[in-house]
Amino acid sequence: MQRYSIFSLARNALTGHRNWPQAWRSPAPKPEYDVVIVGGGGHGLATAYYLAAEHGIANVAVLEKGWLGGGNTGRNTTIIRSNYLWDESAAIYEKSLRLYEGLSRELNFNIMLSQRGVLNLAHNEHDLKEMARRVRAIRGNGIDSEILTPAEIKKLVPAINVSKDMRYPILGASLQRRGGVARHDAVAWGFARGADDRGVDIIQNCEVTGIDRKGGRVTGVRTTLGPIKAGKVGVVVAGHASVLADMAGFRLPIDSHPLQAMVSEPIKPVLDCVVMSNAVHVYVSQSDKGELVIGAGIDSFNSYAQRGSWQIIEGQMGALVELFPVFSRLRLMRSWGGIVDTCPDASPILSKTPVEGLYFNCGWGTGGFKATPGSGWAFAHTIARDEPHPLNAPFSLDRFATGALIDEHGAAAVAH
Amino acid sequence: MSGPQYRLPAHALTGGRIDRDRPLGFSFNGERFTGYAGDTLASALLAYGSFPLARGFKYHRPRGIFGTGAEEPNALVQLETGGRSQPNLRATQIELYGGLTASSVNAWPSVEFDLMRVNDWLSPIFPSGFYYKTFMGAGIGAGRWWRLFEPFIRRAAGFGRAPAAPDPDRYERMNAHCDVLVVGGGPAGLSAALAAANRGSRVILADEQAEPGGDLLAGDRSIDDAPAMDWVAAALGKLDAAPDVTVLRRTAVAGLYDDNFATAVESVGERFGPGAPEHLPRLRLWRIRARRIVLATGAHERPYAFANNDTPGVMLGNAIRHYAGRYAVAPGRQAVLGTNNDSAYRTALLLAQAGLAVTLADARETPPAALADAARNAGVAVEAGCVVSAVVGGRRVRGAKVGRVLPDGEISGAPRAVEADLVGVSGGWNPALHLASHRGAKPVWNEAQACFAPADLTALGVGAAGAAAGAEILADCLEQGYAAGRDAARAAGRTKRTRKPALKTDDGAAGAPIRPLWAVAERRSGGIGGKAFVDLQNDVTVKDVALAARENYRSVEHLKRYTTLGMGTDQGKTANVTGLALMGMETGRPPDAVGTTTFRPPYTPVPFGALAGRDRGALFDPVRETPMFDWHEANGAVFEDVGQWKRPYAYRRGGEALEAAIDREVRAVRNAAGVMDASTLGKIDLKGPDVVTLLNRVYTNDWETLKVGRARYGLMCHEDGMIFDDGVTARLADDHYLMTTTTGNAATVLGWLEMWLQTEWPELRVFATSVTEAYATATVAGPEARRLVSGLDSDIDWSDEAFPHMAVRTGTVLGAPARVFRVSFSGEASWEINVPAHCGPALWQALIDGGATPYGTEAMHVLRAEKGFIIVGQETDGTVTPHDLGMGWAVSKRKDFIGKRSYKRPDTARPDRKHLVGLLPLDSSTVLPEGGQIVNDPAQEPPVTMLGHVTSSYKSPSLDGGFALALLKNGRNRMGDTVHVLRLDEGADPARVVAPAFYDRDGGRMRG
Amino acid sequence: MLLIHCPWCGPRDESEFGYGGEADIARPPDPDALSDAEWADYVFMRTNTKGRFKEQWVHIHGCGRWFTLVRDTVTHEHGEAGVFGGVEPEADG
Amino acid sequence: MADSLAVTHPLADPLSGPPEQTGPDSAAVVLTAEPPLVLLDLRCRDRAALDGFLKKPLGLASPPVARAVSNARGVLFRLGPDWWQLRCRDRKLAARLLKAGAAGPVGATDISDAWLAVGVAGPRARDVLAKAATVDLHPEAFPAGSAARTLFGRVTVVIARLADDEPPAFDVTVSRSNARFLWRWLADAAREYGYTLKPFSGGGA
Repeated sequence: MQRYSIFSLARNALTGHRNWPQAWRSPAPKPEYDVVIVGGGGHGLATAYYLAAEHGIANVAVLEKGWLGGGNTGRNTTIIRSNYLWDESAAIYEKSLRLYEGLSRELNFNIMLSQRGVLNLAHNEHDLKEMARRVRAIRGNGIDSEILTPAEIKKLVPAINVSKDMRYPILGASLQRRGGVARHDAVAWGFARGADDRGVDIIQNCEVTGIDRKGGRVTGVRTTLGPIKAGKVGVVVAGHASVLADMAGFRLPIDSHPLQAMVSEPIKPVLDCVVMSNAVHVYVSQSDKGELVIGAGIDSFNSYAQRGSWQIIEGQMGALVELFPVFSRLRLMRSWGGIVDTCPDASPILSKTPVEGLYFNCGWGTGGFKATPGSGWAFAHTIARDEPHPLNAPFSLDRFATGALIDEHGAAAVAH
Repeated sequence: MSGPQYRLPAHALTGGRIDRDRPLGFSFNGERFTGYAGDTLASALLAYGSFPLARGFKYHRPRGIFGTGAEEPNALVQLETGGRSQPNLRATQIELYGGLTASSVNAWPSVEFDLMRVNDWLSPIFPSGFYYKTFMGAGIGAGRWWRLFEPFIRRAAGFGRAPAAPDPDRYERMNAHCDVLVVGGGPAGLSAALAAANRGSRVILADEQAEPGGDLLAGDRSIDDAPAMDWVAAALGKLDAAPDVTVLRRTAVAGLYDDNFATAVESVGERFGPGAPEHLPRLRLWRIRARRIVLATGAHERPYAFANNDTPGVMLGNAIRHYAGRYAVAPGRQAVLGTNNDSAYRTALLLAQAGLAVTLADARETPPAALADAARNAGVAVEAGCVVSAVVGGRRVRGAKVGRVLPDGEISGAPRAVEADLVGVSGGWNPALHLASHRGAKPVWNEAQACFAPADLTALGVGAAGAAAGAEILADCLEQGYAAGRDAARAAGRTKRTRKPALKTDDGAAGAPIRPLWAVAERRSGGIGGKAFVDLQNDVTVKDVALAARENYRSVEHLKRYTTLGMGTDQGKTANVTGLALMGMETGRPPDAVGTTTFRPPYTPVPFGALAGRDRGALFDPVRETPMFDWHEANGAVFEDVGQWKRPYAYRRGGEALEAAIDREVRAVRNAAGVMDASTLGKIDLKGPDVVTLLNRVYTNDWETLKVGRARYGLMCHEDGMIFDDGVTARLADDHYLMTTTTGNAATVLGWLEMWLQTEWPELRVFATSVTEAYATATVAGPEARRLVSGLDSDIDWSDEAFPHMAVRTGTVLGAPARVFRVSFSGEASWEINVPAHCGPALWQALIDGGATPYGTEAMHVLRAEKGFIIVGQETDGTVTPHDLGMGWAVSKRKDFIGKRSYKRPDTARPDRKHLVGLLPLDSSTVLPEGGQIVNDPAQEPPVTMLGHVTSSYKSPSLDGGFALALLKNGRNRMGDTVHVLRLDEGADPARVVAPAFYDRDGGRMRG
Repeated sequence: MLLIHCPWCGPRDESEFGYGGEADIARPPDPDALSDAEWADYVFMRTNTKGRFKEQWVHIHGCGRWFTLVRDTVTHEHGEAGVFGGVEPEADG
Repeated sequence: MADSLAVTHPLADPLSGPPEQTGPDSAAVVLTAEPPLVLLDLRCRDRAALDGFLKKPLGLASPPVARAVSNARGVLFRLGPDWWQLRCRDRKLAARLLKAGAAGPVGATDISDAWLAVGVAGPRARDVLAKAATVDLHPEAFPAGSAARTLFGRVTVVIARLADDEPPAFDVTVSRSNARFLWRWLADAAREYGYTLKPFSGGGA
């Protein structure tokens, strides 16, 4: 792998950048792999990377039905945080945040992590009580979190409206300073380049059409490029988890919904941290390119269409203009949709399955991007050892039968 | 700036749409200019010549006006100042008004001299995606360099600025329905609208320009031997007169959604600028539901790339035609036009007629004879087989190079220098597929026309006509438009038959096919110097596309994301197809094998304010007021938002502090009598013989034994066994019950009952009706309460014998029919008096006059916490069972109910789950923090073992000290233990675990 | 934004409706007889079909009735609505 | 339906808020706060039974869903297949029906004070309502006798067109707690055309 650096940029400038190597290969699939990862999004690529980097398992293929990073990885609002209520969630999201903090260096690929802070607004008495509980729990887990007054919020975010005359005035906020944003494509590309460099085959435009089993054990997958044998199969396909589970003969506690996101035209810096409001239903940050990146809740109905309904956009724009009256004349430039897989307890599934050698990583709902490295790291462990790491053991499928749910509805960015 | 020297004199074929009698003064970058009514800011500025009025996004090279409308990539400006300031508007879409003020964006200190131009000279080390390859901070400390560099990147990025003050303008939304929505008011769109209107359809025609006409606005076309704009005027006359036709001018359709829902933005007051009439909204967002849609959206011209093709003075060929024909502006004296198709010939003719020296380089070896002859006859120098290969100039065009182009796209030999101050380029036409793309239609590559054509969307009720469907001549546009309008009307059920008009057009002899051509610069090593841009707005060059290919970012989405091609505010209207084609050439694939670019809504950017509409400020969300709201407001109430309701939190008397008010209210209830407005509690009237069966299934406890005139408390759970609501239900008659719910869940619980009744238990004969708002509810509580209610004019016997705790009585109070519940959430003897809502204020006033102290929700919270009564959402959070709360007494063992089975699951059956307990701080002056985490060992370093949290905590005037409710792991088995509640920063407060009841544990007071 | 055909009110905007998810999930007659896994299957597990999907909607801001709809979760095209027992559409309704 | 307690109307004079007349044409939209209602909620699974229940006292038969019929005694709104609201002209009729509906196939509930009616009339009435209502109010789609329960922005209402007037007159039923919000909303939405406000000025139901 040719290392990236300011020096390599300068060196390549002398040859008009004609000698840069491929960031990753485009190999044809081999007939058999030790591990096949279904899904070439951030989580799948991270899984492959950590399988190779941490467990010495490099005979791995990542099968992607479209282009790598093209699902929710390339469609989300890039928010990273670990301010979760329950211990189990805090542990895995914090692991992920810590991996993010060293990821650019680890991957030799700048993922543009920007720890500019994530602010969660409180608009009523109930919000304030929830916030107090959450901040204290987060701090108990050794994760940074603090409570801000409206005056402190205004200082941090001068464009925000803290007037008491608002329909739902801002009464306070919690702040995780280590939270922030990263460049979503770069996370996928960085993991892809790192995995490829360690021998992983990334195979794009290869859709899995069946999961082969024999005697309760997985033996491989069928794909649009032909059958591929595998000792183990890890499925990380976000919105399509139920479809893959159906191929393997079981059901998941998951519904797929549209989640829309949008950006404004680029403008000069006006917002220096991530602002989220559950009560008035919107979240917003400003990208390095100058676009305001905006999202809110899911569409109510099940869908695999990667598009949602209009009233969702109107709703969140009303909320945004209410919070930031000076944004009223900025303009929506582009909106799009992804398919999110939601679990009843708003927590993910990172688990062994009823089929031996088959593992599922899904149910991240609206918040999977922030978990990308941690999820891949824990999933790689689960696949390599055939048993969950303590970090993801609580997120096993059997919790739905035992009742040990991890209800994070309050933590999902905006209610779902 | 030396006068509008490029404004053409009045002439039959130029300037048809400006009003020379109405000059308008305006300022740009502080300089004064004059244009005319009918101008855009762009045309008015171009009358002064092509000068730099913008800077490129990345390299900050000077940029001028490139197009005429939504496709414009360069000319972004900041319009006006203060609260009405608007960043990033395209000068080509701003209608000129008197006094307009605009300035350049993204240049410092000025657009004439921009320091960031240094990026252009440093560009060798800033190829596409350079930022992914550096600032990783290797060996220095993760991310440190990036943290240093990021603020610079951020400041350099972006175009204009957000206004510094709130937006003073108003925005409207309008819902509309029609049989046929026609998008685009060019010849095809007008023709379609006429056809549909003739059939009696309800039609909406939306056109984004100040006036419809589309390409005919250039003024050089004729229909039926008369100027084509006469036909346009006649068509509009008919449409405007038809009762069920709405012509929306200045209205850009922004997006198409499922079931033919379209959004469009109409500019209403905007075109008047800050002086717009006060009553007019600035913009109106149309939400249109159409049975059928006709896309007559036209096509966007695309350039081919050559060296320095971003120099001010390089423009789209057809844009030059429109500036001349519509606005009487030709920003040059010597024009060089490069083309690979027929359309540039009309531009050449018009410019020649306007007196410019014109060279037309047609890449085709054999241009169509009729067109070439006509051009030559008009004095145009036609150079066959030639292209514009470069421009020289820098800040404006000072010359062009024209060379012969070989079949493989390379330039043969040294190109010839041509004197020029205006360069037009036409590389072909891209049908405007954006709206079809919103519906998920994958475009189809048309090899013959070298463009993506729209997929067939007939099944979705969407048709395309005219240039949007690939039509190249006017006759086809009119024909296709008519057919599409007729078919749409028919499909919408309008069967009236009409006759198609026969129209004569000036299309002339057949032309010749396009010669596909994407880039002519830098295709061979040692070629012509200078950057050749594919995406002018995002500064993506031909070389950048090659680099993406080399690094294997080869799918269209990787190309876009890696290079940012097509990701700008123009969404790559002039760039995307060229980028795809170049990537195809790099990788040996046809353009559609690279992928088809997916256009996202909106078609053109939409201001947030227009999306928010009226949902802002006081009208952001409904404010629900109880009947007694006015009294509360007039008597010092501090309100809290509970859902959409405004509820009094406490009533401040005089200069009283909030805490003092709450304390006073609590004491009043404990020592005398208080009255609370409980009107917001959900009330559901249940009638029918099977109500008791329903109650047994939705509540955890038994309901068979409830007698008429009595009330009972119940808990409601989901199937997962977790509590989601609680309340008291009373039996008013044999088959008649009244259920109460929490304020926040009133609608949810009614919906829950209806869902089960309709979808699962249709055999149950129960009618459920919300009566929440039919009644005003005043809760009178305290030792003096009986004396107080007994003083009301009423036929109800208030004595304990006649009206015991948990009884319900109906009668009259002050002459009004009343339902009274003897229930207590405060722990005192308490009556909830319900009277018809309109009578609420009178009842309330009578109670106040009788001596009751009004108390708010916070005093109520303190009172109930002292009793250990829970609040759903505070003591519960969706993870709490009745057993967890120690309310196993309310869980029936004899019957099934929703959620019951879940209690047998291993985790739910654990004896050491979190239980509701009371906590008494060892130091009674301490009020434990709500949300405080409970630990055994306060000295443990994080992550600490957290055993639960404080759910409610108050200072009790009755107990004279702090007390709390908490959820504590294994709490019921830890009575008497000392635990510690962590403070926010450091330290912890010790507290003793006690039963969750602090006041009048045997309940004597509320029964008394 | 979907245009949903309520069996009683005709086509109305999606915003008037509440969504009830997958249809035909019958409550088990005797929950106590089920294993934990069987109970979890009823409470939590869903088919989440990609393609033609039978689902429940309620016209919450209209007639208040629940009904079923077969809708394609990829194209969002939807067909005939189905009604629950107890109340049937009238010929003139 | 109170007899002696003073009745309070949330849309009564003086109502703080929007001016009572404004805009280019103050007759373009006229908002009228109707007097308090006498209103019954009627539920029945069998339309024939409902017709039987109402025939004698009211003299009206049920219209189809989303339609209303009226006579001198009242207005019968059909909100759903099993759901009606009856606006009575006098209280005695309502009391009689309530008593009759205490048992049997028809469930009758007094919801008089839960709802208020606002008249929206004038040449631009349709436009003002279309700013929030997603139902098609064109005369062809919404002829006289139409009565749609629908979402108006964020508030559930019943929009009815009882007579075949042109310019049209619409009757909007809104829950009491939302009445002032709706009133202010409509006034604000009518600003661009001009409006006249007629708050309730006394007189009971």
